Amino acid sequence: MPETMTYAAALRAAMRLLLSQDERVFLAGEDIGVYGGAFGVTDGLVAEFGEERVRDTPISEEAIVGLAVGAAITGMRPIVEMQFSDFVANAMDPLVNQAAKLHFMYGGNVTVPMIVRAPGGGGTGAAAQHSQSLEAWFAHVPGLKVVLPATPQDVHDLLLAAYLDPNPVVFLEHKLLYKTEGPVELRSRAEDTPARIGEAKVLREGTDLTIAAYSIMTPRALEAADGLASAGIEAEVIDLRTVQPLDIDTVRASVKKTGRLLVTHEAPQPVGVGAEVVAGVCESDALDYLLAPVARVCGQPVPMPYARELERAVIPQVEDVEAAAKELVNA
Amino acid sequence: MPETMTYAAALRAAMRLLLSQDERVFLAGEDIGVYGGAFGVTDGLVAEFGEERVRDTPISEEAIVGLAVGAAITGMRPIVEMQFSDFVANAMDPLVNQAAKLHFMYGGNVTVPMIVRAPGGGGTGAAAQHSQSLEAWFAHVPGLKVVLPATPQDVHDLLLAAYLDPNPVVFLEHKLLYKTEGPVELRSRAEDTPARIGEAKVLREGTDLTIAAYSIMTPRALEAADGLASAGIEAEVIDLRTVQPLDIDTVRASVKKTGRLLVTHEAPQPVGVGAEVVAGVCESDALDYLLAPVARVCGQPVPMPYARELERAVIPQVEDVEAAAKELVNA
Amino acid sequence: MPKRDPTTPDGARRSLLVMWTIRRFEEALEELFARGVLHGTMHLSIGQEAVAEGVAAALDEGDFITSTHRGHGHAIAHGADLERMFAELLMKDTGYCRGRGGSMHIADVAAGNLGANGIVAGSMTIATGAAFSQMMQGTGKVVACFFGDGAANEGAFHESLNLAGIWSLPVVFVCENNQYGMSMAVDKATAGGSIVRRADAYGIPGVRVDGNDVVDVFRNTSEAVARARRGEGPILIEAVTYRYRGHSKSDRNLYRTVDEIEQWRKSRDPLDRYEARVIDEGWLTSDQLEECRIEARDAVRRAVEAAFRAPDADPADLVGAAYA
Amino acid sequence: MPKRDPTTPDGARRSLLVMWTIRRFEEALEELFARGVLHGTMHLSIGQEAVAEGVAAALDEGDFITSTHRGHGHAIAHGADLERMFAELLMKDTGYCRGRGGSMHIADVAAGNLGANGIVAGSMTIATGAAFSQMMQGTGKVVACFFGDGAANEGAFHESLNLAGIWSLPVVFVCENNQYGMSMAVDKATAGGSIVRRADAYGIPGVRVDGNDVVDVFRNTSEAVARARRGEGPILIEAVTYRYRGHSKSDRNLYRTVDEIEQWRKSRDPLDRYEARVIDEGWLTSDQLEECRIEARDAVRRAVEAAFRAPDADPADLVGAAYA
Ligand SMILES: Cc1ncc(C[n+]2csc(CCOP(=O)(O)OP(=O)(O)O)c2C)c(N)n1
Ligand SMILES: Cc1ncc(C[n+]2csc(CCOP(=O)(O)OP(=O)(O)O)c2C)c(N)n1
Ligand SMILES: [Mg+2]
Ligand SMILES: [Mg+2]
Repeated sequence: MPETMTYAAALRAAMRLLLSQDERVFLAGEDIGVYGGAFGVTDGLVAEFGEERVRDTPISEEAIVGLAVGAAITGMRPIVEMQFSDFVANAMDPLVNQAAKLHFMYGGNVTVPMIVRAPGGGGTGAAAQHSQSLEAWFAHVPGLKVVLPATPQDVHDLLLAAYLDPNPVVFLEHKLLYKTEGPVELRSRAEDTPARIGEAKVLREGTDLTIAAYSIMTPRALEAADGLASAGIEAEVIDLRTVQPLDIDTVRASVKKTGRLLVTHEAPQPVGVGAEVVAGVCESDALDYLLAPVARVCGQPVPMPYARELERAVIPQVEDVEAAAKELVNA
Repeated sequence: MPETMTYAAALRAAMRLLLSQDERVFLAGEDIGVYGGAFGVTDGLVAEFGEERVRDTPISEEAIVGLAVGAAITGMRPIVEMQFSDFVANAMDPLVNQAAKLHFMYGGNVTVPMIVRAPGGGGTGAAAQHSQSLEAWFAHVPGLKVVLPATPQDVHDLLLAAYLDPNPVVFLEHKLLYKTEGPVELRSRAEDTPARIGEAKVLREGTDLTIAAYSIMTPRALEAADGLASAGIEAEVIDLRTVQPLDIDTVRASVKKTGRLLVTHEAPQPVGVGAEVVAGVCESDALDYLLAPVARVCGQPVPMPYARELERAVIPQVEDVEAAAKELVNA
Repeated sequence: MPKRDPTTPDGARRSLLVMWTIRRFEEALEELFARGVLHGTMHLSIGQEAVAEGVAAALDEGDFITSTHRGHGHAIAHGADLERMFAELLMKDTGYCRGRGGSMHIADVAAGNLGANGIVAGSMTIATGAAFSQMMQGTGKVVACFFGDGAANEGAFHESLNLAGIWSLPVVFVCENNQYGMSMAVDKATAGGSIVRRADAYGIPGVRVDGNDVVDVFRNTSEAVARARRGEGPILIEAVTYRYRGHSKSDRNLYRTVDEIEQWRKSRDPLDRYEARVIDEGWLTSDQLEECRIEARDAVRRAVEAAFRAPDADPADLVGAAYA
Repeated sequence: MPKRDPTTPDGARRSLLVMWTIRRFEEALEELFARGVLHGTMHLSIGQEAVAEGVAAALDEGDFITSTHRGHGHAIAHGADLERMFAELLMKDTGYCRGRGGSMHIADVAAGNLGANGIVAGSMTIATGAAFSQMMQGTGKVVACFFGDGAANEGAFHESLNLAGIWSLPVVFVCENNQYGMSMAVDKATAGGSIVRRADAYGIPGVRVDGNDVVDVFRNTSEAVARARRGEGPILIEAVTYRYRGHSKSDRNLYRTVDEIEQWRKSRDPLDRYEARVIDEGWLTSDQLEECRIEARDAVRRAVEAAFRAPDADPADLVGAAYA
């Protein structure tokens, strides 16, 4: 029986399961112990599993990710946290030049099974250096997988799937999602997770246009679809869930049905994941089904501002999606 | 009268001009002094301008870029070098969280006029950690400009344009281009540069398809176009030259004329600049002119291998562009 | 603000005024936060005022600072306008960053505050670059770089001290050791257990000062600044202090005891101590003391009120704003 | 390879053999490079063989190393198969990395070589993580982390030593100070002028050894390894040595004199010195010496020949190869 719980709690439950199930798993990051993490995600885990396995680290992002790489290639299953995803800027070498490359570069003789968790996104007034959505960087790097769950159930299931994956996984959570609630079926073994990295999910069927979203834009797209429905427009809403690998087939199939594509994410538009979704559609036979140019609803191309109204203007809102969808359908 | 010179020499001449013209300009980087830089680009400049202004640094990429930021906001005009563009992974914080953000984040009260030069790309057998093409990352970051010159004349002119720009510019050179030769009109003042950041250039007119390229893929695309011509296919070749800002108008106009689009870059395909070009076309009325799905010819989605034949297989070659173009036209 | 000597009557008045202003400013912010008129979070430096003022007082007009996420005090001591600071936090177009920066990003580059920074140790390489700039331009100016005990474990700390060391750059690195990096006790995070000891690794002087004694901070910083100005290179100052409030607004203070906080507050408060000293030394009378307090309180009040009346930050101005 | 003591007859034979093998291996590479059968560039450690062997000899079976761009010697001393190394450089499918890595990326994780790394200081955080892993798993194994003098100025150095320090991780940091980071003299790059002095900043022992004396390297590393194995934490060893060849194939050696190179080669060559010692101490006879040399030469020859016969790396295998 599914329980109602928050995204943060469902994520914590997944970590608890992994810590219980596999002694090779450990957590490391800044203030993840008694503080419970900047967003309370790891709250209580240090009491349960001890300071050895739920490790507070110094403020040393490069060492945190490097620690994970070294531990992963010698038999551990690290789950490390960047306190805000922006700080991964300090850890791009171990993540991109090391974790992503070792398996290939060393001829396949090593695997790097590690998870880097990082909260991204704006809406909290934390401004330019604490609000970025950087998934596009990671999705561009062969060797990394990139997961962005939108619901409590998915964050639970996909963390387990990330653990089962022998590759380095960048696991991007959105700060505003932590407190959202939903029904969650807790798994009792990681292997029970039904989620697969690389599988999108059609959350709402529709006939007039396809909206492809992920992370925080998934609930916003669903809300927009409700609004659109009352205006007589039936949107099909796809939650991509993972952007590397990207389940482009699901998007293509939907576009063939609806004839219109809108992609939305909070990250800025230029060279974002949305561009990849569009390209993936337009280089296939789905192109022929397009009844109108595609639309992207993305973050404005500025750093994230602090002031509430500025932040709102930069971040795509429900009404932005709705307006763009209407324009697309009525064009 | 234009002289024939290499890409490296034309670039060096631009730096020489800037060092002569403006005492606020300095160069800093690893082994850029007596060693002349890993690729000889700065050869001789330390003898001419002294160790103060042509500064060898310790191996500290984060400090090198941070140095540039601090110097730029206090009146200097730094041009710093990452010895290989891969090492910018160590300097993403000063580049992305600082240089790109300060102007906006501090309310417009500061500018950050700096250039980060970095050689990218494969083909030299330097393998996974010394061969990446990372322009997609930077093009995704509001506040950065991203330039990738393909010819000796352009590298000269665009470095001057980058100097004239009050924003941080990521200036990506391709290792294999350094030794390529071409006619160069040397400018005698930076202000004389005709190049504008954000302007693509149609290098060859054609009617059957548009090939959009940049950096090393520009000469390859031109060579492919020659091959295509002898097969009766007239390709229009566009050198994008800068990818942030991206001159999508030029691409759209061309697609309206040719009805077919092929984009090519050496970086891996997923969430690369090519996706942005495709999206920029397909979200405009140029979509209606497309006679066939778009095509991307990009680096294979693996880290760059060492062995010559593997490297060749990963990097898009002239014949790959040619084959894809033929398929596109004959589809 | 011009240099001031907190061990003289005139300087004492000014330094005390600055310290009270910092405290009242942050207390006012707490109130505004409680009223729900602010956005985001903030990091208060209440209890650490002597570091900001001791350092800033030692700087000449034209010298630079770089600051941190916990930077209100640095900005105020370096002469920031209170109204523009409040305006920034209140999301006004008249704020230092036009409402784009907020608490963590107060900057006034023209006036020598190169900016608060949300990235731990993020300003250290920038300070180094600014110091390089002074050397190259021969300005004779010095950069004071504030950072925390937690920041001392970032790679940027190492690369900055090394670069400043080999090039003898005019930068004074000021570590505010307030005992914790968020929840992490400095002893747990710092191999070797001492931040100041790290100076020796770079062949530069290191000095540990009582960060709750504005005079001690001032004297040592003055010497460091003079040395840097003479071209003799960087120094690392470790100022031992304490933060009374939580790390930020979400802190439940689970990593320390109420007792510990009270201990510091009761016996080592920088304002209490400096006031006692000021009276003891006869620099100011108790009436003058009270005037400082009132002046600080009133200045803060006036500034908040004025800031409230300013126009809001305008979303319409965002287009193209990422670029100069 | 099993532990060996270069101050015993049997150990001397093995250590000498390793050192000659490294030299002959790299000389063979130079020849192959000159013949144009290699791709890319390479970084030779000729002149530095005593560091690789002195460290590797002090390690037990099952201990780990992490290596650098100049890593052939480390790999060989740690027991790498010469044929698979040549095969890698010759772009063969039988190479350590199936032709995907090349000179800078020889790794044999299963055998404890966690890999050469093209990123300066890139393996330092990885070594720290591997050491953490040993501690968590209670294996009693130790990690030896090679890095260069230039690497000591990267942020990763600082973060690694700090983390290893606070957690008392079983890692021995071995700095091969060969006087230059590419063209940058160590004195110009290193604030404070000493790498080993940095150990103190992390509260860990630092020891400077003669990197051209395999016995000195071995003894100090043995102690460091024993200490780390006892759970007493990391150590920083600075091994002073010299690189005879250019940094890589593109080096014109403009930053140093031929004289300087000759000086080191003539008076401090690690092979010359060890051979003299081995004879002096009576550990080996000069016939046995000669046998070592011949054995090394022949092993290298056989390995090259065999590697040449192996099948080429296959582009068809690249599909999906980025992922496990
Ligand atoms: C690179 C980076 N890592 C982590 C953080 C999150 N964070 C903000 S402040 C802080 C603690 C900083 O400690 P310290 O340097 O001692 O300064 P203090 O807060 O005590 O003034 C942390 C972990 C950050 N902002 N930037
Ligand atoms: C992060 C990074 N920066 C720069 C380089 C380019 N580079 C390769 S080796 C080298 C010199 C390294 O010096 P050192 O650490 O002393 O090692 P050595 O070459 O002397 O063995 C440089 C600058 C690199 N590979 N990685
Ligand atoms: Mg602190
Ligand atoms: Mg060296």
